[in-house]
Amino acid sequence: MPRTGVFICHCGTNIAGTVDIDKTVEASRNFPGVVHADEYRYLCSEMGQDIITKAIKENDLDRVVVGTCSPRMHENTFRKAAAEAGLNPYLLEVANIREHCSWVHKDMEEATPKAIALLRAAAAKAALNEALEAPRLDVEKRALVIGGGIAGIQAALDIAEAGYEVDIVEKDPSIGGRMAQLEKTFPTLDCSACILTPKMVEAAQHPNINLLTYSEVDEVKGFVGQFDVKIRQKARYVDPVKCTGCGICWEKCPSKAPSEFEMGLSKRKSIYVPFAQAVPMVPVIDRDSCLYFRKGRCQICEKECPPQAIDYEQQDEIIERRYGAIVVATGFDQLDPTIYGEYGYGQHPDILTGLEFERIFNASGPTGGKVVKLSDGKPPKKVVFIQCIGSRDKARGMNYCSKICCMYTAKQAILLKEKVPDAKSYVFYIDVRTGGKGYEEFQRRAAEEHDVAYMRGQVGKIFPEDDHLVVRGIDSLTNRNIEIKADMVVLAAATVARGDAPELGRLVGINSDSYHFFNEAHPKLKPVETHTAGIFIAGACQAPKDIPETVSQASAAAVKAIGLLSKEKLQGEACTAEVIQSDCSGCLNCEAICPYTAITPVEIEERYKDGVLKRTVAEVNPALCQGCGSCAVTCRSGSINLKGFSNDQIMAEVDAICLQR
Amino acid sequence: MKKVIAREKLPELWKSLAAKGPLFLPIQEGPVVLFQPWSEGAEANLDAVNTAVSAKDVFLPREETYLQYRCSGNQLELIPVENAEPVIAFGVHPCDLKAVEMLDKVYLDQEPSDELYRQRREKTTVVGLSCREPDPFCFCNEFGINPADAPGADVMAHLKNGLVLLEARTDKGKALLDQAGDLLQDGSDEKFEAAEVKTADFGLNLEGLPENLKERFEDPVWDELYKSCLGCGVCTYVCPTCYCFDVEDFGHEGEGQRFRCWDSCMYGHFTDMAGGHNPRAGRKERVRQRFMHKLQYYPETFNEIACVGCGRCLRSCPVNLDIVQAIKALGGETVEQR
Amino acid sequence: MSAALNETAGGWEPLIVSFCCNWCSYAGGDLAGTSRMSYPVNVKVIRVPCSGRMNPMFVLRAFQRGADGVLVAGCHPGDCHYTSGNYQSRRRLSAFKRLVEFAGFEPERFEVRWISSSEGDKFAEEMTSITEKIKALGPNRKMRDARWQSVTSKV
Amino acid sequence: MTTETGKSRLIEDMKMHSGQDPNGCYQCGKCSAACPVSAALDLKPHQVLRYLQMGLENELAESKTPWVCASCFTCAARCPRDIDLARVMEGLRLSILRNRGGNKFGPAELTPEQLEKLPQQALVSGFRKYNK
Amino acid sequence: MAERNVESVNKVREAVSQDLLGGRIDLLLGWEKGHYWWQSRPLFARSEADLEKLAWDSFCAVNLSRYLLEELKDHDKVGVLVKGCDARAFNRLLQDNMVRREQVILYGLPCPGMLDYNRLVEKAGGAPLEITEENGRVIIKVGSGEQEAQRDDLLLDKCKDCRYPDPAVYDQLLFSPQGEKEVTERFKTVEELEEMSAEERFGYWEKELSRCLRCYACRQACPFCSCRECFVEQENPRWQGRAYQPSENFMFHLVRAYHGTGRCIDCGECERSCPVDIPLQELNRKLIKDINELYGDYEAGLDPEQEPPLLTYRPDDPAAFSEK
Repeated sequence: MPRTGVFICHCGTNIAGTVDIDKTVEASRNFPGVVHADEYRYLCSEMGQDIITKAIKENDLDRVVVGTCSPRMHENTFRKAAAEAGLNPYLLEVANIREHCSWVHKDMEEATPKAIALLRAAAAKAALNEALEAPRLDVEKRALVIGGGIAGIQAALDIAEAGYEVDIVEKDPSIGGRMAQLEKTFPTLDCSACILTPKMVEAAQHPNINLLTYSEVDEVKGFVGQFDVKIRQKARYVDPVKCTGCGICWEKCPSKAPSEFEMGLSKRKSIYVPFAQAVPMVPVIDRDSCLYFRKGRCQICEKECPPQAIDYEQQDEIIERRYGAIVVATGFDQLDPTIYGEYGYGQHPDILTGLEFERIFNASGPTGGKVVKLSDGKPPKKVVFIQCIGSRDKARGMNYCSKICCMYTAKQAILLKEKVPDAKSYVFYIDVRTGGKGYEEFQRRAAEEHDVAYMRGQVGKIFPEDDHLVVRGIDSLTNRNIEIKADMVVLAAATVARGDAPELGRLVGINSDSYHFFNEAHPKLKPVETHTAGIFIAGACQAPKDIPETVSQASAAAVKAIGLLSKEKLQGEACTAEVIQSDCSGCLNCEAICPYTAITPVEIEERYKDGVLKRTVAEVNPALCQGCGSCAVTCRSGSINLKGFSNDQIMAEVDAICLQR
Repeated sequence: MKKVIAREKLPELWKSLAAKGPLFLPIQEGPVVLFQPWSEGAEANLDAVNTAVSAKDVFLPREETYLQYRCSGNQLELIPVENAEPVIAFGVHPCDLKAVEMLDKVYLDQEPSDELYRQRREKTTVVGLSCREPDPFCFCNEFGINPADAPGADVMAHLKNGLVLLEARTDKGKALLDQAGDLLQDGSDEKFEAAEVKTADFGLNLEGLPENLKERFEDPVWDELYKSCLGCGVCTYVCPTCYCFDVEDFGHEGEGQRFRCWDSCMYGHFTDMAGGHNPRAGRKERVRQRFMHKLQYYPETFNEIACVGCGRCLRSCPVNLDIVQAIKALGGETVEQR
Repeated sequence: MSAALNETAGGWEPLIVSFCCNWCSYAGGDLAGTSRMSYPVNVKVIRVPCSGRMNPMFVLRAFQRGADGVLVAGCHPGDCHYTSGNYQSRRRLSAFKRLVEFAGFEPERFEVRWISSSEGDKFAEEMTSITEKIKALGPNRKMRDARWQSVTSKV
Repeated sequence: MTTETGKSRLIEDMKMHSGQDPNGCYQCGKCSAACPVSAALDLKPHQVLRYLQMGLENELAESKTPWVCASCFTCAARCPRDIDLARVMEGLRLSILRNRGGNKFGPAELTPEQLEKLPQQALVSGFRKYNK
Repeated sequence: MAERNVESVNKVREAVSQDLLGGRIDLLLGWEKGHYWWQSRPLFARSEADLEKLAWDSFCAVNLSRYLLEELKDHDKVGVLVKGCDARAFNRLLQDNMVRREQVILYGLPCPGMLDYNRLVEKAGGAPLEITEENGRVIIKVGSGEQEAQRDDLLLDKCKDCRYPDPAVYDQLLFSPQGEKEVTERFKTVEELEEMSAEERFGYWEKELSRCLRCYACRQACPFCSCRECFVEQENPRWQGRAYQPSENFMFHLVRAYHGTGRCIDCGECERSCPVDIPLQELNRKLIKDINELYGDYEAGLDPEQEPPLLTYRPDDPAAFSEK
């Protein structure tokens, strides 16, 4: 039999005004196991807490029930008080007789029996409470950043500056990401490379940052504070230590392939760095196009390389490391607009996407920075921009707004006017969205000062005729059909999640929305956390966003990671699930429904007849378990139970609440 | 005393008898016939050869509260339970009644006897009912039981054409027939000649079987016999000679009751011990226990095999693992049959 | 026998047991209190971490022990503190609700609602509404174990 | 111009016939941009949807658009909001006819000869379509 | 019975004896005859002599897959004869990690449905002496002559609305498949019960469940009841009391059925095993019907790769309660 003490709070008149405290105390004395009952005006005050600690010591109490406000309010206060008296804090139960009783009922005759029922339930539960310990977990003082775009770079720099080691895993040969592909940034028209390159170099040179380019994450195991990650460093076929980045190899290389960095608008060599400011400035050999790998002869790069850094025998290398925190910053892709036949994308060289047009402006881009048509090399005089290609498209299951297109279209229209002064732009839009500092002003400048005609409407068909493209649209403000003979069409193709996002999400253990953008833990209050403790998200992998937002989110994620890494030990959840392995039949339904991958199969040995039988049962990792208890419900045999909210505790509460006295 | 009543008048008889206390009858309950208390509107079925569950429910109910308690402060109040009101069990076939005699040996003939059982047994008037046609599972002949007569009955009943013939054999029986009063007519002239009923011949030879089994606890036959057993409790619950029970409390802080209810040696928890040990942890041990109990332990104490050939386990076992199979496997089969 | 049906001197009053998830519905209940809303005293809340913790057996137990109605409340779909607990309970409890109705319970006896931590008003409304519906239905006798309220008065 | 706030019978009928909800439209105009007979329409398809949203049933009833529409389904194929405009137009036509009041023609107006010669199916669908 | 039967038994025997005697399997789970020709019991064959007893006829109702739970503890490789329902049971056990596929060889037996002795008696108006089957008809011989009946009218209840008579999984299919059957009455009783008022339904179940002996044959025969420790026997908490109270009857049967949500393969062994004929399958089928209606068609045991409906979800799932 437990020795339970019941303490009832008046909360001034908040409780005492509606609940008859004396009656409640008297009734509590008759609950099974109750050896002491008392009341006080403000139990949460220091005096009130003293009453509890004293009573625990004097009456040798091993369970405490407090009838007070909501446990969401003061459970911790009272648990601490109990702990002070040497009692395990989890042996205390709260009966919520304020928010759930005195404040919602007016009649003392009614509220008092209800308060007693709630207390009886709390006492019945407390009798079954067990002493619990929250696990204390080690923290590996190192962070992993997945993705080396501006979000990843920023997060890594912030974490590194706080004094922690960071590894950046980037799947491309260079860090830089999407931002490296941009010509200028809105609304200031800064040169993108000019502001990004110093950050890239800083990251590369930072003593706390370790760049793992041309690498991918293969496996993530473990949990907050102790993620065990396998990283595959793909073979570059170039020894990064010997390579000086002199460029002779890619100059001499005879074979070519479409450049990913240039969106396929131009070619690069088979041994290449993706762009001129690449970090690290170490080329990779693309096996698919390399003559040596395809046909077994050539080897020109090997012959020409002054420091003899070419190594055709190089193999993928698996790096296994432990990290305390992970920041996922894998960025976005651009929708391939060929799914819209009416826009003719892919069928004419002068129909481009926004990102492709971005490369046309760039001095190191496919046209050397000259804004010309890819079809005939002449500057375009009439350019039609079409918005919302694949965004806000319910019919194709992409309901969301890509957020950046309105602004970059305005930017591109301005840049166009600067490069081709006699050019005229037309923008077909549904709505212009310019939330952001200086954004509206910027867009208005485009419309008012740069000869950009904004047409509220959409385009129904584009087709080539003679040497131009006929664009048929509507202006819904005048309700006139519009036909424009354009030289070039730029499609603001939707910002979409990376194609491999679902796979990466599974690998890392975070979930996504229906568009495969990673989910934050709370849309308002936990914007960079995920549901998996210790894993944070930043940048466009979470949702479309522009550079300043991405950078702020990256810094926010970094701060969260730093906060985590700065802890000596982590306090885990005490109310975790627990498997009774002798009863567990090993069906592992619990594993299937656990949102935290906290349950894994484990093989145990059992005596059977004269020998030993091996069988599989479930095991809970208390460090990963967050205590939702869904496993305890999916387990038909009750072989997995939730500490603190166990089957017998809840049943005891039901029994007690239903007992009408 | 011999009486007679037309079958169509029986509902009136039931009504009259049930007025004084519970009247148990073979009652058609949906697709099955069960030995149950009669109530207005219930459909008695005297033609059923065997009820799905035996008549032992009357004497050893599946659930029986025998103690109640109430607590206040440090006081514990025990409240005795009056369980036995006069009961009539009407239509008990000879095999079932023979089985009750076997229960008597367990519960009454040993010291201390079982009070609850005694009370019920004494207050129960048994109306035996002769069998007319066996079903394929009946094999009571093997145990020397005459399906036409139940020697232990207070009243023996026979169905004959449209009549039920009733012969009181004990004082209790006479009292019962008296109780029915005018509903019954004199039957002194009726002839009670039940047809000879021949039950299934499975070719059993029970001679010396119990003695023979004494040394066969570790016999390899058990390694095979148990295999098909699913571990359910059908055989024990339909069996008229199984008599094990469990005790459980129901209650809360203030008050509660203690009751006993049927238990089955086929259940894994049957022999769970407080320390966690279970001497009959596997199905093999449990199957062996049941058959050894019927064929060796009971006979060793009471000089007869604890089976009456009612055939219920043959009919109800979902996988057809029954006592006849066990007897045969253990060598209780006539040689010619092999 | 009267005690067994929750009858008091003032006549029969239903007993409603409500299981609320800690993060949304229980907090919604707190908000109802903080906002001094009112709902019938018949409702008594048991706190569970998540609606995914709701074992249907708890519901049956409540009916056995004398509850006239049971209401499970959890976070709205998509808002689960544990990401998927309410998605899981939606399937489990939907199947279970249909099953208990099939067993002969009136649909109103067992309900599930999504109540967020900001919906104090909805909390109070739902609690009021289920109480009124159960009052209209009358006491629940189905599955009630008469032995619970008064074990010894049975004989 | 006034905005009708009450429920319009014509529009409710249209919704019933077409199963389409005009409120999903955000007026991007892609339907009108793609419509091959756009030039011949007094109300462009996106305007029709806007008028439906605004409840302007008289204007719709008088518009030529539903009758010029060729049901080519280009609008439906282009619509990013998954609204089947061709159905909307058909729904409008049906609703307008039925709301006009009076039967266009009935069996009594047909000669016995016509009744005999016309296929049964054509008669039934004709009555169904053109009768109130 | 006669030749066709002998022929098919021989075919089965031939197929399995190669594997058993050749050491490919250590044990064969099959059927042998019981005391009567219309009874069968499980056969645990390890030798040629054992195989002599092998039976495959219209009375092999017992689902053998469940025996794997025990037999795989003692044997490395076990062969099992599987009808449609037995194969689904196997998949069910596979999904619950109760068996390992590589430890079992399944001999598939497309199943024409098993016959019910009581129906034979009913149809023949007396104890049948033997039967002959021909083209979907059964000739029942009784003392007084012969009776002919449609085979479909003589099926066990559990076989009447069997949709998948062919094994969904096997290593070797011993006869040509029957094909998926169209069933129209599978949910008929469920629907009839749904039509009733709550009060009537409760009355129906109270009466039906009142017969329950708590023998747990339904559980023990069931391929989804594979727990080592059933909730019924647990002490902490005591979910299920032993008393024969209506409330305890409901507790057991509702929870038993609920535990089969999305897991019940509809083999009907529960109902067949029940000594007091409680219509247990209707509870199971109610859940099958609802799950299919709410969360899409799912037939447990057909495809072990398909996620059982209670182990997954979609964010836009419907609910059986108001989600406002």
